[in-house]
Amino acid sequence: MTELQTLLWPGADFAVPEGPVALWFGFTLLLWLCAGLYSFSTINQRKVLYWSSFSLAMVGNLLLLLAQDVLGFYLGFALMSLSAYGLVIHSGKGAARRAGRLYLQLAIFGELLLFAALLLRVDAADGALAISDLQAAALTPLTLSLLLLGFGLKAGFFPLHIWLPQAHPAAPAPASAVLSGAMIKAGLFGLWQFIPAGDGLLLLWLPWLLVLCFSSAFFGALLALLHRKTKVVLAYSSVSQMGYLLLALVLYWSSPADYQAQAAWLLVWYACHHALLKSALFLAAGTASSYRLQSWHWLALLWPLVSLTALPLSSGAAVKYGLKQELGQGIFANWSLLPGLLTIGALSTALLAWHLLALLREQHQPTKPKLPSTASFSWLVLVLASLSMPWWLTQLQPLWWQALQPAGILAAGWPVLLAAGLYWWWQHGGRPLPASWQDPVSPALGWSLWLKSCYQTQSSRQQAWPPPQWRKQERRANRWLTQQALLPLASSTLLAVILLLWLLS
Amino acid sequence: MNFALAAVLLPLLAAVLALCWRRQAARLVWLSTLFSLLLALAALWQVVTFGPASMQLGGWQTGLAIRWQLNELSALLLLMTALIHSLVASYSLSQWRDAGLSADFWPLSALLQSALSSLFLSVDLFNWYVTLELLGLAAVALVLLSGKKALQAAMRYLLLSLAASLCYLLGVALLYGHYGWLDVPQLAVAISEEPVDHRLALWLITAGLMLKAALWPLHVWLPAAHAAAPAPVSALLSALVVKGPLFMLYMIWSQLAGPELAVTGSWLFLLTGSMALVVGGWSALRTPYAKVMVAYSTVAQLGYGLLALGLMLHLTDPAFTQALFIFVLAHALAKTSTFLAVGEMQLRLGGKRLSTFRGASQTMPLAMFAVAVAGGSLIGLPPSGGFVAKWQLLLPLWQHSQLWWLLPVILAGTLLSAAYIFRLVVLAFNRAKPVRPDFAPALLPQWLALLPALLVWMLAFASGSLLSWLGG
Amino acid sequence: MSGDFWFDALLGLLLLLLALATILARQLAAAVMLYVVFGLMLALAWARLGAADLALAEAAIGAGLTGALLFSALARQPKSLAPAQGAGRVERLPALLLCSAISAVLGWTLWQLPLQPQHSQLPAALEQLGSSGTEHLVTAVLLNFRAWDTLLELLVLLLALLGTRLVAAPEPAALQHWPLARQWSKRLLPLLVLVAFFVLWRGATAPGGAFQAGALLAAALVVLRLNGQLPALRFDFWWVRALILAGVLAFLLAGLLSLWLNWQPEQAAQWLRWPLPLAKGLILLIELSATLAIGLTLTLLVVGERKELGA
Amino acid sequence: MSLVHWYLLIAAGLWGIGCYGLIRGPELLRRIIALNLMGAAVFLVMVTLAARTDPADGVLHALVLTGLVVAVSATAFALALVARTLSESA
Amino acid sequence: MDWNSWLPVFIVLSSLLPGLLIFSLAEHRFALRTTLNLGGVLVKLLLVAWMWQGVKAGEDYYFELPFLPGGSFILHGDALSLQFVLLSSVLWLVTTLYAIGYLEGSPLRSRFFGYFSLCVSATVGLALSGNLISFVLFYELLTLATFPLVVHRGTVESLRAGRRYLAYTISGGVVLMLGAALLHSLTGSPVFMPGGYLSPLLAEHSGLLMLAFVLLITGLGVKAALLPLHGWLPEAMVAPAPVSALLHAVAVVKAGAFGIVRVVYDVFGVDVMQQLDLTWPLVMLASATILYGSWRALQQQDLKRRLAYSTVSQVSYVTLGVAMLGPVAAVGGLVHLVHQGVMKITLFFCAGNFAETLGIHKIRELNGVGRRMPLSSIAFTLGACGMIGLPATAGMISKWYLASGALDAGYPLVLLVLLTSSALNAMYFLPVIYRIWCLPAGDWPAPKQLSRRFETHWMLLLPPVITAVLIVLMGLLAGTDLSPLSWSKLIVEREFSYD
Repeated sequence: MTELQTLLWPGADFAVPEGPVALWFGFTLLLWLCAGLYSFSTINQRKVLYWSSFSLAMVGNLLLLLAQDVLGFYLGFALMSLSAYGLVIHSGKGAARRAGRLYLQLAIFGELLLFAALLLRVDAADGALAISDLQAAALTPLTLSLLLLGFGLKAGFFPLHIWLPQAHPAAPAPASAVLSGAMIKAGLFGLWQFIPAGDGLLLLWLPWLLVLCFSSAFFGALLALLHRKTKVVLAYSSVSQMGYLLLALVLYWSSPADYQAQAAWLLVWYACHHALLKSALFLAAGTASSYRLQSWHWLALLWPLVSLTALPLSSGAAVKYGLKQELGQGIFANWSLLPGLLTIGALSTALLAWHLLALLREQHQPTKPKLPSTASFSWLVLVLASLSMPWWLTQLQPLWWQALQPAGILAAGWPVLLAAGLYWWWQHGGRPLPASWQDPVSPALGWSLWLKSCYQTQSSRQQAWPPPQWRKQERRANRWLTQQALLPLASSTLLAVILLLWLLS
Repeated sequence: MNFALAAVLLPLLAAVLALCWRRQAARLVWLSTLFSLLLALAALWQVVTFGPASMQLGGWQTGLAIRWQLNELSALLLLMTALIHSLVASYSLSQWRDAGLSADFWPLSALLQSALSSLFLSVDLFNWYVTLELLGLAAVALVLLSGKKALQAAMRYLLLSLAASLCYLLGVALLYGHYGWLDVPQLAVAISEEPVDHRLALWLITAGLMLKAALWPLHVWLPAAHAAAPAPVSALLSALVVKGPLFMLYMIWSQLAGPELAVTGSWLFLLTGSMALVVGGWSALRTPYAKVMVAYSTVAQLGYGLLALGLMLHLTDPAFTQALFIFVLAHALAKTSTFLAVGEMQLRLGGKRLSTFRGASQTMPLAMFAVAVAGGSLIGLPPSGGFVAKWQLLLPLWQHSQLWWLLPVILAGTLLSAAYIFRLVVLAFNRAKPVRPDFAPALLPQWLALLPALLVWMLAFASGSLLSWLGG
Repeated sequence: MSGDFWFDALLGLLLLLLALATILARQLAAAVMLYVVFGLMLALAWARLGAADLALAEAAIGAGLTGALLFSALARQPKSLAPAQGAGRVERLPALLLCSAISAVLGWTLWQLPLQPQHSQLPAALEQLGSSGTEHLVTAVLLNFRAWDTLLELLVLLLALLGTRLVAAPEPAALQHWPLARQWSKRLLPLLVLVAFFVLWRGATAPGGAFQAGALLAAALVVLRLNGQLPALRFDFWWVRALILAGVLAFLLAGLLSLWLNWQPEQAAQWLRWPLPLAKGLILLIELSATLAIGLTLTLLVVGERKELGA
Repeated sequence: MSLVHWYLLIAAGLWGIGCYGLIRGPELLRRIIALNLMGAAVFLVMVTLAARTDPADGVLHALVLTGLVVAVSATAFALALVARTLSESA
Repeated sequence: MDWNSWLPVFIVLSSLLPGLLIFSLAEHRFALRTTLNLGGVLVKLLLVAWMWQGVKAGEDYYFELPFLPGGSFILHGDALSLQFVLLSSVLWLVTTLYAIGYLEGSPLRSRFFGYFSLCVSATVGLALSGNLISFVLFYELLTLATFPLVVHRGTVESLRAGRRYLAYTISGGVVLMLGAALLHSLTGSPVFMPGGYLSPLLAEHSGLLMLAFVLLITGLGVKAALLPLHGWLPEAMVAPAPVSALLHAVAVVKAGAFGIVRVVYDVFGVDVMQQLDLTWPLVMLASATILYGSWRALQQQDLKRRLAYSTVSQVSYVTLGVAMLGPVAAVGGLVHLVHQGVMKITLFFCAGNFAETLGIHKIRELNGVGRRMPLSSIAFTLGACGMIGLPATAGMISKWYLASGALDAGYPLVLLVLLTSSALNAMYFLPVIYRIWCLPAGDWPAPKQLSRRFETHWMLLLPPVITAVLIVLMGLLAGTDLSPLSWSKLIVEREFSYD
C-alpha cells in the first residue's frame, strides 16, 4: 500500500500480518477484548481517563503489530506505553500515583532510547524506513545496546523490571492483565523484529543474553516467594516468564537457518501460552481480591496454574518440550548445563504456583459480592482458550503428544511434587522468613522521588538591575555649572581649545 | 542664480514689511516662507539642469566683491532652510494665539531665514562674519521671546557667541594679513601656491565656529538656550542655526587646510565627535526635563556631523561629505518635528518635566507618533534619513582597520540615542495614570509636527538622487 | 629716535595700562570711566595709523556712544545688588596663565607676518575706484564694492534694536536737569546737525560717511533727550519706524531699481550693481537715509525708555 | 622693531587682557567691557595690517568700520540684556 | 502593470492598509474594525495561495525599488519566503479571531489591531524581502510595530518588560545593520541567491566575512532568542495572550530564525560557511540554548513564563537544523519553523483561555482544569505532546528529520542534545498535563462564565482547537504535498544547492 506514503507520514506502510505475527496479533486482540469485557462490567463507564487510556493503549498495541515501517511502529509503541500510564494511576491512591510516576519516567526514558536506536538503524540502512530493509544493515554495539535497553525497559526482564512489580499491582485487574499479557510482549516483539537474526555482533553477545534470561527467570520466581500479595507475586512471575520468553528469542537467534522458522513459531507459541495464562491469573487475582470466588472459579483458577507449571495435557508442557528440543539445535547444542537449568526453572515456577495457590486460598472471603456474569464469562473465555490451545494450533499437536508420553509426564511431574513438598515444609516446618524480608519495598521509588525533586525546583526571581542613584550628584553639578561657572568655564574652554590645538599641530 | 537671489531677498523684504504693518506680519511672513520654498526648489532644479553658477555681488571682479556660489550642496541647504522655515511658520501660525507667541517672532524669523540663506550661498570670509553675527543676534532675540525664563540663557548665549565671533574675525584678519584674499576658493589657490604657517588663524576660526555650532567641548550654552526658547524657536535654532557654522567649518577645512594640518584637524573632529555622541547621549538620558533632553540630543547628533567631517579629512573619501550633509538634512527635519511635537505636548499637558508625558500616547497620539517617527530617524533606523547618513558613514570604515575604535563609538551613540528616545516613548504608553490635557488639543499643530517626521522617515527612498547631488 | 617713536611707544603703553586698569578697577564706575578714556586713546591710535575714517568713527561711536551706553547701563543697575565677591587667588592663576599664553602665541604669530604683504585687494580697488561713483576708497568699498556687507550690517543694527525692545530693560532713575547743560545743548544742537551733514557730504570725497554722521546725529539727539528737551520717539509711531527702516529700505529699493535697469533677458542678474551714471546719486541717497536710520536707532538704543520701545 | 610690529604686539597684549577680563571679571558689565577690549584688539590688528602699504588699505578700513558698527549694536543689546537680568535677580 | 512583480507588494499591503485604516477608527466602531481585520486576512490568504501555486509552478515574483546606491529595495517571493508567509498569514487569521474574543470590552482596541496588522505586514515583508537591506528594513519595522503591543496594558510591569524588550531588539537591530553595512561595503546588496554571493570575496576578505557573520548572527540572535540574548522573551510574557501567542510564537521569534536561515544559505552559502569553518560554533550555541531554555523552563512556576523559556529552546532547533548544513537537517529545521509556530501558538491560546476564563496564571492553580475546560485542555495536551515530540504529532516529524539530519551531517552529539532536550521537555510538560487531568480541582482564582454553551467564549475556544487539529494533521498527514514537510523538501532541493 505504497500510496499511504503520500498521505500519511513518510514511509507509512501497513500490512495484514501472516504467519507467526498473525498469531501474535490474534492472541493480543483476544486479550484486549476479554480485558475490555471484564473492565466493562467491573469499572464504572464514566471514568473518562481510564477508558481513553485503555482504548489508546489498545490502538497503539495493535498498530505496532501491523506497522511495516519504523515511524508507524514507533507511533504505536509510544502511544501504547504512554497511555498505559492512565491505566496505572486509575485508582488514584498514593501507591498508584507513585508507581505511575516511576512507570512514566522509565517509559519516557525507554522511549528516548528507542528513538535513538531506530534513528541509528535507519541511518545505518541509509534512510530506508521499512522494517524489512533494516534487517540488511549491520548492528553496532551502541545500536544493539540501545535496542536491548529500549525494548527491555518495556519487556521488563531482570535488570529492567523495576517498574513492573510496582505498576501491575497498582493497576485494576483487567489493566494489569493486559499490561502483563500484551503490552510487555510488545517489547519482546520489537526485539524480535528489529534485531536481525544472523548478525555477527549478536552471536557474540548471545551467551551474555543467555545469562540474562536465566537470572531473570530465577530472580522473578524467588522474589515472588517473599511477597504476600497475589498481584505482586504474579508480577514477579511475569518477570520470570519474560526470562523464559527471552530464552526462546535467544534460541531463535542462535538456531541454524533451516530451523529458524520453527524457532519463530515456538517463540510465538510460548508468548501466546504465557499471555493467556497470565491474563487469566491476573483476572483471577483481581476477582479474588474484590469478589466471591464460586466453585467453578476455582477450577478456572487451577487450569492456568497447571499450564504455568507445564504439567502434561497443558499448552505449557508442549511449549516447554519444544524449548528443550530447540536447546539441542543451535550453537548451544553442546552446552550440557542448559537442560539442568531448565528443570531448576520448572522447580522454582512450581514453588511459585504453590505459593500463589496458598495465598489465593488465604485471601478468599465468602462475604464479597458475586462476580458479574460478563466478567466471569470473559475470564472463562481466556481459560478455555488456554485450555484448547493445542487444538486450534495444529502445528503444536506433535509436541503436545510427545509431552504426553510417559517420559514427558515423569519429567514434568517430579518437579511439581518436589516443589509441593518443599513449600509445605517451608510454610509449616522450617523457620519462617525474618520480618524485614517480608514484602521488601523496592529502592526504585526513592530514586523516582529524587528525580522528581530535581525537575520541579523553585526558581529565584532575579532582581532587576537597580537604576543608578546619581540624581543628587547630577543636581549639584548642574546647579554649579549653570549658576556660577558657565561663562568663565565656557570662555576658558574656548581659549584652551585654541591654545591646545596650536601647540599640538 | 536669480531664483537663489530671490530666495534670499524675499524673506528680507517680508521682514521689513512685517515691521511696517505689524498686524499683517504673520500672514506676510508665512506667505514669504512658502514662496521662498518654491524659489529654492526652482534654484535646485536650475542647478541640477544647468550646473553650478556663481555671482559677484555688484559686478566687480572676485576678491574685491563678495561672491555667491550656487552648487547642488548650497541649493539643497537653501531648500532645507526654506522648508524648515515654512513648516515652523505654518506651525506657529496655527497655534500662536494659545501659545502666546509675541508678534515680533515673525520679522525675526524672516531675518533669520535670509541670514541663513545668504550664509549658505556666500563664499566670502568677512561676509560670513557679518551673517554669523546677524544669525547670532537674531537667535538670541528669538530665544528672548519666551520672556523672563529665557533671560539668563539668552544672556550667556549672546556673550559667548560674541566672544566666538571675535575669535573668528581675528582668524580672518590673520588670513587676510598672510594671503590678502577674503574669497575662500581664491584663498585656497593662494595657499596652495606658497603656503605660510597659518595654523593659529585656522584654529581661531575653528574654535569660534565650534562654539557657534555648539560642538562638544563648547556646547554648554545650548541646552539652556534651546530649552528656554518657545517651541517653534527651539526648532529653528536646533535644526538650522546650529548647521550654519557646521557648513562653514566644512567649507574652510575642505579647502584651506594643508595636508598635514588636515590630519590634526581630523583627529580633533573625530575625538570631539565621539565625546559629543557619548557625553551628549548620556546627558540626554539623565536629564528630567523634556526640552533639555531634546537639546542634549542635538549636541549628541552633531557628533555624527563631526565624525563625518573628521573622516572626510582623514580619508578624503567623498562618501563622508555625502554622509555629513545627509545627516544635516535628516537631523534638521527630525529635530524640527521632535521640538514641535514636544513643545506642543508640553503646552497642552502643562509641565516641563518628562513625567508629564505619562500616557501621552492616549491623550495626544499624533504628537507622540511624531516624536517616535522622528526619534527613529535620530537613532538611524531604516528607512529614515538618519539611517542613510549612518550607512554612508559606516561603509568606508571597514577597510581602514586603524579606525576600528570608531565602530563601538557609533554603536554606543546609536544605543544611547535609542535609550533616550524610547525613554520618552515608553513613558507615553503608561496607561496607569495618564496626564489628561484640560481640553481637546488642536490637531493641526500635531499634523504639522508629524509632517517633517514622515518626510525624514521616507528619505532613504529619495537617497539615490540626494547622494548623487551631494557627490561634491 | 624721532618724536614719532616716542609718541607711538607712549600711546601703546598707555593703551595697555588703560586696558589693565579697566579690568582690574574695583568700582564699576571707575572701570567705565577708564574704558571711555581708552576709547579716545584708541581713536588717536587709528589716526596715527593713517585711518582717518576710523578715528572719526571710533571717537563718535567707540568712545562716545559706547561710553553713553555703559553709563546708562550703570545707572540702571539696582543699588541693592551685593558687590560680586572676587574669586580666590587659586582661580585667578590659571586664567592668568591661559591669557598670557594666548597673547604670547598671538604676538609670536603676528610677529611672523610679512611687513610687505604679497597680495592685497588695494591695487584692484584703486583702479576700480574711478568707476565706483565716489572718490574716497573707504566709501566706495562700503557702498559699492562690498555693499551687501553694509546692508547686512544695517540689519544687525536693526536687530539689536528689536532685541532691546524685547528685553524691556528697567527705567533708569529720573534725572534732574542741570540748567547750564540745557542752555548749552540748545546752542550745541544746530552745530552738531551741521557738522553731521557736513561729514556725510564730505564722505564722498574724503574720510567721513554715513556711520560717522549718524553717530554725531545720535549724539545730538541723546544730549537733547538727557536734558529732557526731546519728546518721546515712540517706536509705534509710523514715522519713527519709517526712519529706522529708512537705511535698509533705501538699500533694497536702490538694489531693485538697479536690477530692473540693467536687466538682460538671458543673462544672470547681478545684485547691487549700480548702473554707472546713477551710481553717485544712488550712493548719496543711501548714505542720507542710512545716516538718519543710524542716528535714530542709536538714540533709541542708548536712551530708549520702555514706553518708547513699545515692549 | 617697526611701527607695525609694535602696534601688533600691543594688539596681542590687549587681546590677552580682554580674555582675562572675560574669564575673570566678576560683574557682567565688566565682561562686556572685556569683550569690547578684545574687539578693539582685533580692529587694531586689522588697521595695523592696513597700514603696511603706503596708501593705507581702504578695504580693511571699511571692514573695520563695519566691525565697529556690529560691535556697538551687539554691546547695546548685551547691556540691555544684562540690565534686565540683574534687575530680575535682585 | 506586470502582475508578477506587484503581487508581493499587494501581499504586504493587504495587511498594511487595513492596519492604517483601523488606526483612524473610533473605539466603538466594532463591526467595521472586525470586517477590515478579517477582510485583510482573507485577501492576504487568497493572494498567498495564488503565489503559492505560482511558485510551485516555477513562476518568479520580483519587485524592485531604488533605495540606497548599490542596494535597492527588493521583494522576492521564493519557496522559502512563501513558507514563512503562509505560516504567518494562517496564524494571523487564527490569532485575530482570538484577539477579538480576548479583548472584548477592553479599551484602545483600534490602536491594538492597528499595530497588530502593522506587525504582520512587517513579518510578511521580512519574509518576502529579496536582499539584506530590505531584510534589515523590515527587521527594524517589526521591532517598532511589536513594541506597542508588548506594552499594550500600560501597567508598570508591562512597561518594564517593554523597556527590556526594546533594549534587546533595538541593539540587535543596530548590530544587524552594522553587519549588513559591512557586507554592503564589500559587495553591495545583491538578491539572495541559493549558495550565497560571498564566495568570490573569500580569498582576501575572510577576516571581514567572519566579522560580518558574527555581527549578523548576533543581530538575528536577539530575535531568535539565542543563549545570551534571550532575556527579553520571558519578560515579554506580561503582554496580553494574543500578543504573546502571535509575536512570541510566530512573528518576532521566527523572524530571527528565518533571518539565520537566509544568512546561512542565501548570503554566505554552504561552501563559504564550510571554508570559514563557521558551522560548529553556531551548532554549539544552538545546542546550549536548547538545553538552557529547557532547564530554565523547568524552574518556572508561572505558566506563560514556562512556555516562554520553552520557546527559547524550541526556536534554536531551527537554528540547529540550519547550522548543520546537511540537506536532511535543513528540512528538519525548516519544517520545525512551521511546526513549532503552530504548536506554541496552541499552548499560548490555551494558557490565555485558562487565564481569561479561570484567572489561572500559576501552574499549581491548574489542578483539575481538564474537567472544567476539556476542549482547551485537550488542545493544550496535544500541543505539549507535540513539543515533547511524541509521535502522531508534528513535533515528531521535525525531531525525526533533525536527528537523522544530525547523523547524516556527522554531528552525533547533536542527537544526544535532542534526546536530553526531549527528556527535559517531558519533565516540564508532563507534570502540567498530570495536574490538568489527574488531580482534583480546587477553587479557581477568578472564575468567569464567558459563554452559556461552551466552556469559554467561542472566539477563544475555536482557535486553539483549529491549531490543535493542525498539529495532529501535520504530524499524521506529513506525506501529502500540502504539508509543511513536503514544502520544506521542495525548498531544500530547489534553493539550498548542495553541490
